[in-house]
Amino acid sequence: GEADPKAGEGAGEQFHLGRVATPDEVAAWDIDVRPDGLGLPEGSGTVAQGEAIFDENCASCHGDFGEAVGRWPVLAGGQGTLKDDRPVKTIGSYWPYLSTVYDYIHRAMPFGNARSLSNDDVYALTAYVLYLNDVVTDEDFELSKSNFASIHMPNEKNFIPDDRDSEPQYANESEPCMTDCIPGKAKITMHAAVLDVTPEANADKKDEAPAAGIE
Amino acid sequence: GEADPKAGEGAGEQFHLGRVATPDEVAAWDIDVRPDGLGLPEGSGTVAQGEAIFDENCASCHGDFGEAVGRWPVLAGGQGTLKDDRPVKTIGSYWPYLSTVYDYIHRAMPFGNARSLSNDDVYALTAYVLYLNDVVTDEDFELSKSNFASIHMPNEKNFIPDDRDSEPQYANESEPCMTDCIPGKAKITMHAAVLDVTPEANADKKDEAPAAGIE
Amino acid sequence: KAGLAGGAALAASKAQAAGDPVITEVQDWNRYPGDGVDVHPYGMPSQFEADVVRRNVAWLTADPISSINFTPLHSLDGIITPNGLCFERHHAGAAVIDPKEHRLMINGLVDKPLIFTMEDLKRFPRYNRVYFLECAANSGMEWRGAQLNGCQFTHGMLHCVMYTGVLLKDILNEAGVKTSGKWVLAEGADASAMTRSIPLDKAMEDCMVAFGQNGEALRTEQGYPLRLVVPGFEGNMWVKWLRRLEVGDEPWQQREETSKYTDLLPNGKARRFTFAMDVKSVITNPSPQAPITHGKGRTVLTGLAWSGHGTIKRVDVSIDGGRNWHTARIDGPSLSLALHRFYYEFDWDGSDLYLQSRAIDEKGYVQPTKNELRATRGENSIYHNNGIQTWYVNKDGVAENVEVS
Amino acid sequence: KAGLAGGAALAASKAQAAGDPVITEVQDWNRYPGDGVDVHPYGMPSQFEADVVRRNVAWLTADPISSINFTPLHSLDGIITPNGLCFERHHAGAAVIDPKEHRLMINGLVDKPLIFTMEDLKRFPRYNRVYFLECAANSGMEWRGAQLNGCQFTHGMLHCVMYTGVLLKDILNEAGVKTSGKWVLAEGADASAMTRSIPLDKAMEDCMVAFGQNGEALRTEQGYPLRLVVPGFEGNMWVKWLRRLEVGDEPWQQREETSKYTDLLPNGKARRFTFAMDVKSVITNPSPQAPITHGKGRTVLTGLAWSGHGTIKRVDVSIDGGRNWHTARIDGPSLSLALHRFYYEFDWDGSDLYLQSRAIDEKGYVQPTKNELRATRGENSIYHNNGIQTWYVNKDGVAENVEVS
Ligand code: HEC
Ligand code: HEC
Ligand SMILES: [Ca+2]
Ligand SMILES: [Ca+2]
Ligand SMILES: [Ca+2]
Ligand SMILES: [Ca+2]
Ligand SMILES: [Ca+2]
Ligand SMILES: [Ca+2]
Ligand SMILES: [Co+2]
Ligand SMILES: [Co+2]
Repeated sequence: GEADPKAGEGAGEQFHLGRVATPDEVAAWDIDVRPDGLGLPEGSGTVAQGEAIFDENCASCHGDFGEAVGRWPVLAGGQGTLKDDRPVKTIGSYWPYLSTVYDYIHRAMPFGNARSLSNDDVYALTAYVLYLNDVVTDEDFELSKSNFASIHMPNEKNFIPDDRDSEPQYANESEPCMTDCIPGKAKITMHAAVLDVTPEANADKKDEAPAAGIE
Repeated sequence: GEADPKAGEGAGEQFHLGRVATPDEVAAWDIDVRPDGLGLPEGSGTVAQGEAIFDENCASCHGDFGEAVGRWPVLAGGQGTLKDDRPVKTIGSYWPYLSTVYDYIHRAMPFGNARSLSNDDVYALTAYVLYLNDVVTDEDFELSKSNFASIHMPNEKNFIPDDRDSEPQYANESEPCMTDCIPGKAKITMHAAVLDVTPEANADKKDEAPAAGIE
Repeated sequence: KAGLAGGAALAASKAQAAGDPVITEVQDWNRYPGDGVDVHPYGMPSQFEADVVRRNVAWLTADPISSINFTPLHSLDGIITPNGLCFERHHAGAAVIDPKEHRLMINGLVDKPLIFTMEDLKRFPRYNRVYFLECAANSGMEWRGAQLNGCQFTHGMLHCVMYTGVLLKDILNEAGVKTSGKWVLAEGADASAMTRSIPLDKAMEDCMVAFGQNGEALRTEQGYPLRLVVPGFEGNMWVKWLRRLEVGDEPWQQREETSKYTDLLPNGKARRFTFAMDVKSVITNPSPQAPITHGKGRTVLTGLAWSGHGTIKRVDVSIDGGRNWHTARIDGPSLSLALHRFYYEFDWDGSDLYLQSRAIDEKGYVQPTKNELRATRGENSIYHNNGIQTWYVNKDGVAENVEVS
Repeated sequence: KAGLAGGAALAASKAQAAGDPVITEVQDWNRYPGDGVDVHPYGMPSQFEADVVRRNVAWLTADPISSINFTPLHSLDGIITPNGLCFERHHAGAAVIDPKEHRLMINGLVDKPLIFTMEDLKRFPRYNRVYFLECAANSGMEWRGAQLNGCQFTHGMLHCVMYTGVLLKDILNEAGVKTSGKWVLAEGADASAMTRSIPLDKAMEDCMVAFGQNGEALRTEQGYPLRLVVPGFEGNMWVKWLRRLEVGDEPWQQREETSKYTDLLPNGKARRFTFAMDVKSVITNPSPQAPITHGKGRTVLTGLAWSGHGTIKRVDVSIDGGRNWHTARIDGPSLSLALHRFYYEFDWDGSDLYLQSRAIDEKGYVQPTKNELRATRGENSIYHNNGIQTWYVNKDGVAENVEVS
C-alpha cells in the first residue's frame, strides 16, 4: 500500500490548475536580491542618509554604532574574532555578500514594521551598515544599483562547501565498539548543574548569561 | 525496525511488578455476576419491595411500568416483536440471562447515582423487573441467591454464534466485477434529504423522530 | 520619518498594480509580528478551522452523558485522527480520574490477584501501534436506508491513533493465567462501570493496555489514564478508564454483550460475540458536508478504508453508482488494523456523479452492498453495517446521501 | 429511601475494609457521571497533564516573537508529536493568515509564472508522509559542554508528524521548470518573509507543500495554511506560511544561509549549505525532567533516534558511560526520515548510571561523541550538534546533564 511519491499517479503530468501571475503580482513579491545583483531595484542612498534613517528606525535595538542594545543583534565589529573562543559574527566580520544585507533589511526590518522602507531607504541603510563596519569609510559614499556588485565583503572567501562526510567520525567507517570500549569507570567532567542555566517553571532568568547562544 | 508485539523482549517473562491484591480489595471491585450464578452475593428481595424502590429511584426515567419516559430506555414489554419492522427489545423480550439484570443494575443504576444500591435492593429490583415483564406474576415472589439460577429468560434460546462468514457476500468468494456491472444508468431510490434527520449546526431537533435509533 | 514615508509611497504604487490585491498590497501579517513562543504552551487549531469539530445528534439519545459524538471525517486527511477530534461514546459521561488514584486489578483464574499503579504499568515493555477503532453501531442509522446527510454522521464513529501501552499478555502473565482461563472480563472505573468479555486468545494475541495516544497521554474522553486496545474488534470492547481484568472460564454475558452489541436477524435470532469489524470504506470527499466547490476539471476524491481482518489490499471507486469501478491509489503507511487513505483523481465533466467505494482486505473479504447485507440480515441488526455508501453529486457539486438501484 | 440507605451502609462497611481506600471505597467517578458528548467539540488534554507543555527559555533571545520553544520530549512516547506540542521557531511571531487570502506564487526560470489558491493546491494529488523536523540549532547550546538540564531543552527543537500535502515536483512541473533551473527559493508570508534556497534536485525528489499535519489542518505555529516540507533537511528550510517559490540558476545566499545556518570551524572557515541532519539519538527517560521515581528493579529506558539519511538501523544504549553497549529494541513503524522510538529494559541495581545512546542509520553513519565532533569542528559551530548525550542518574534516581571521560 505504500505509494512512492516519486512514482505517484500523474508524475510529470500537467493538471491545469492555478492561473498565470501578472507582472505586477510577480513584482510585488519578487523582491529577493542575489550576490550577482539579480533582483536589485533602481535606486541609491548615501552613508549620511542611511545614518539618519538608522538613528530613527534601527538604533533603538541595534545601537547607534550597530553595537546592539541588550540582546538584540550586533550589526558591526568583530573583525578578526572568528577563530576566538567567543567569535563575534557580524555583517563586517562574517557575512560573505552585501546582497544579503539589502535583501534582509528590505524584507524584514525594521523589526515590527517590515516592508515599510523604500528602495532608496534600503540603499542608504546598506551603505551606512557598510560604513559602521569600515567596509566603506567615506560618509558621502553613495550605494546604488550600478556600483553594488563592485563591493566585496571581507569574509567572502572563508565559506566552504559541506564536507562533513570527510570528517574522521564519518569517513573511517568501522563497526562501533560494544564491550570494554573505555578503560575504568566513567568520571564526570562537567555538570549542567554547575552552570544551571536551565529555565525553571515560572522563573524569568533573563539575567543569567548563557555560555553559548542560539542565533 | 518493526518489532512484533508477540515476540517482544521479555515475552512470557515475569517482571515482578505490582503487588498482591487483598481479599477486601478484590471483593470491593469483583461485583460481576454470571449466568451460572458466579458472583451473586448473599441477599434477597421481593417484587413488592422492588416496586417501592423502583417507584422512588427508577420510574422517573423508566416509567411506572418500565414503559420509559421520553427517550429513556424501555425495561418491559415487546414480547413477540423481534421479527417486526420495529422490534421492541427489552429485558422480557430480548435479554437471554437474568444475571445481566442484576449485574447491570448493581454496577450502573440508578443513572446518576451508581453503586448506591445494597445487594438486597438489587435482588428486589431484579424481581420487580421480572414481574413487569410477566416472567414472575406473584407480587410476593422473593428472588435470592438460592433461587436465582432457576429463573430462565424467554429469549435465551434465540442467541447464535457469529456466522457472518457463511453469508453469501463473504462465502461466495469471487473477483468483484469492474466493468458494466449493472445495466442502465444509476437511479436514486432514496434520498437522505427527504427524511433530513441530519443535525444542523446549533439546531436542537430532539423532536424529529429518527427511522432507527442507536442503542 | 524617511523610512515610513518610503513605505507609504510603496503602498500607494502597489494599490494601482494589476492583480489580486492580497498579492499586490502588503498585508498585515507580512508587516506586523504575530504571537511569540510564550503565548501558546499547548497549541490549538487556527481560528479559521472552527468548523472542524466533533458533533453530536441531540435526538439520538435521552441525554448527552450517555451518547455519541462523531469525528469530522470530511475535514481530515491521512490516516491519523487528531486526539481532540476522536469521536466520543460514553455511558455516564467522561470520567475524570487522577492517575495517582487509578489502579488496575487482575483477579479470577490467576495464580495471584494483582494491583498495579500507573507507575507500575509503565515499567512493563512498551509498544506503539496504530489501530482504527470503530463503534459497532457506526452506520447503524443507515440499515433502513439513507438517513443522515454527511459522512461525519454516517461513518464518524471511527478514529485511528497511535497507541502507546503494554501488552495485555505481559500483565496477565505477571498474574499467571490458570489453564482453565478462557475469557477475560474488562471493567471500567467510570459511573457506567462498563464491562465486556474478551476471548483469552485475543487477549494474548495483540491486545494492549494503553496509556498514550498519538504521542501524549490518553485523552479523558478516551479513558484517561488507561484503556484497553482490542485491535480490529468493535469499539465497545476497548474498555475505557480500565480498572479491572478478571480471568474466567466462560463469558459473562454482560449488558453490552446481550442487550446491546448483539445483531438481531429477520428470523428473530440474534448473533452474539460478533467481535471483528468487517471490511469497510467510505468516500470522505466529496460528501454532503464537503461539496465540490471548484466546478468542472481536476477533482480529488478521497476516503478511508479499514478492516478488522488486517490490511486493506485494494479500494475500488465508482462514479456511476457501481456500473464501473476504478482502482484507487492507497497512500501512506499501510498498517494492519489501521485506517487506510485512498485517492481517486479524475477530471469531472460536470455531470451527475453517483460515488461509491468498495474495499478489499488482505483476507480477500470484499465490502458488500447495503442490499446484500439486508438480504441476509434484514434491517434490525443495528450493528456491523459495512455496506457500500453512495453519495449523489449534482451539477452544482452539492452532495447528498442516497441509495441507488 | 431504601436505595440510598443501602448505599450508605455499603460505604460504611467498605471504609473498614483492608486495602487501598481508592479501591475499597466507591469513588466519585465510579458513581457520578462526567461531561457529556456536547461539552468538548474539540478536546484538550486532561487537567492532570498540565505540565506537558512547550517551554521557552527567556534569556535565549531578545524577544519571544523571534524565539524558540521546545517540545517536551520527556513527556511523550511513540514517534508522533501531538500538534499542540510541536516546538515553535519563528522570526516575527506566528502569522495568522486567512486561507482564503493566501496565495502561492511560482516565478523565475519557469515557462509561465503561476498563482495558486489553497483550493487549487488541494486539487493536486495528495500524499501523507511522516517526517521528523529538527532545527539545525538543536543541541546548539551544548557545544561548549553540558548546559541545559533536560532533554526538552537540549533536544526539544524536534518534532515528527504525518504531513498531508502535494508534491513540490508536481506544482513546479505545472509551471514548467526551465533547464537552466538549479535552485528554488522558498519564501514565507510572515513579517520575517523567511527565505531559503533549496537545491532543485531535492525539490524534485521528495519535498512536499503541506497543508495538513496529523490528519487536521496545519497549525498556525507550523505555518498555517501552507508550509514547505524538506525531508531530512534542517528545519529552517521548511519555510512556513509559504507564499512563493522562485526557480533560479544559483543559490540566493539569503540571511538564513549566510549569517545563520553556516557552521564556523576552528580555522575561521565556515561550512555552508549543510542541509542534511546527521544521525542522532537521545534518551528521553530517564532524563533530568523525568527522574527514576520507583527505586531499584525493572526500569524502562526509552528514547528517540533519527537521521536525515533515511531509517535508523540500530540504536545502542550504555548505562556505564560508553564502556559497554546493549542493542536497544526499536519499536513501532520504522519510516524513512521519521523519528524512531527505542526501548532498553533492564533491572536497575540502584547504583550510579551514566546513560548514553548511539544511533546507526541505514547508510551506516554512526552517531559520534561530542568530543569527536569538537576535535574537528571546535565549539563555535552552533548548528548540527549530533553528539552522544550523557545523563547521570544518582542513587535516588535524580538525573543530570553531564559530560564524562
Ligand atoms: C525592535 C527591534 C529592532 C529594530 C527597531 C530593528 N531591528 Fe534589525 N533586528 C532585530 C532582530 C530581533 C533581528 C533578528 C531577527 C531574527 O533573527 O529573527 C534583527 C536583525 C537585523 C539584521 C541581521 C543581523 C544578523 O546578524 O543576522 C540586520 C542587518 C538588521 N536587523 C538591520 C536593521 C535595520 C537596518 C533596522 C532599521 C531599519 C533595524 N534592523 C531595526 C531587531 C530590530
Ligand atoms: C436519570 C435516568 C435514570 C434513572 C433514574 C434510572 N435509569 Fe436505568 N437507565 C437509564 C439510562 C440512560 C440507561 C442506558 C444507559 C446507557 O446505555 O448508557 C438505563 C439503562 C437501564 C437498564 C438497561 C436497559 C437496557 O435495555 O439495556 C436497566 C435494567 C435499568 N436502567 C434499570 C434501572 C433501575 C432498576 C433504576 C433504579 C434503581 C434505574 N434504571 C434508574 C436512565 C435511568
Ligand atoms: Ca527574484
Ligand atoms: Ca549616529
Ligand atoms: Ca467475578
Ligand atoms: Ca407502582
Ligand atoms: Ca516569556
Ligand atoms: Ca446538546
Ligand atoms: Co458485534
Ligand atoms: Co546546516
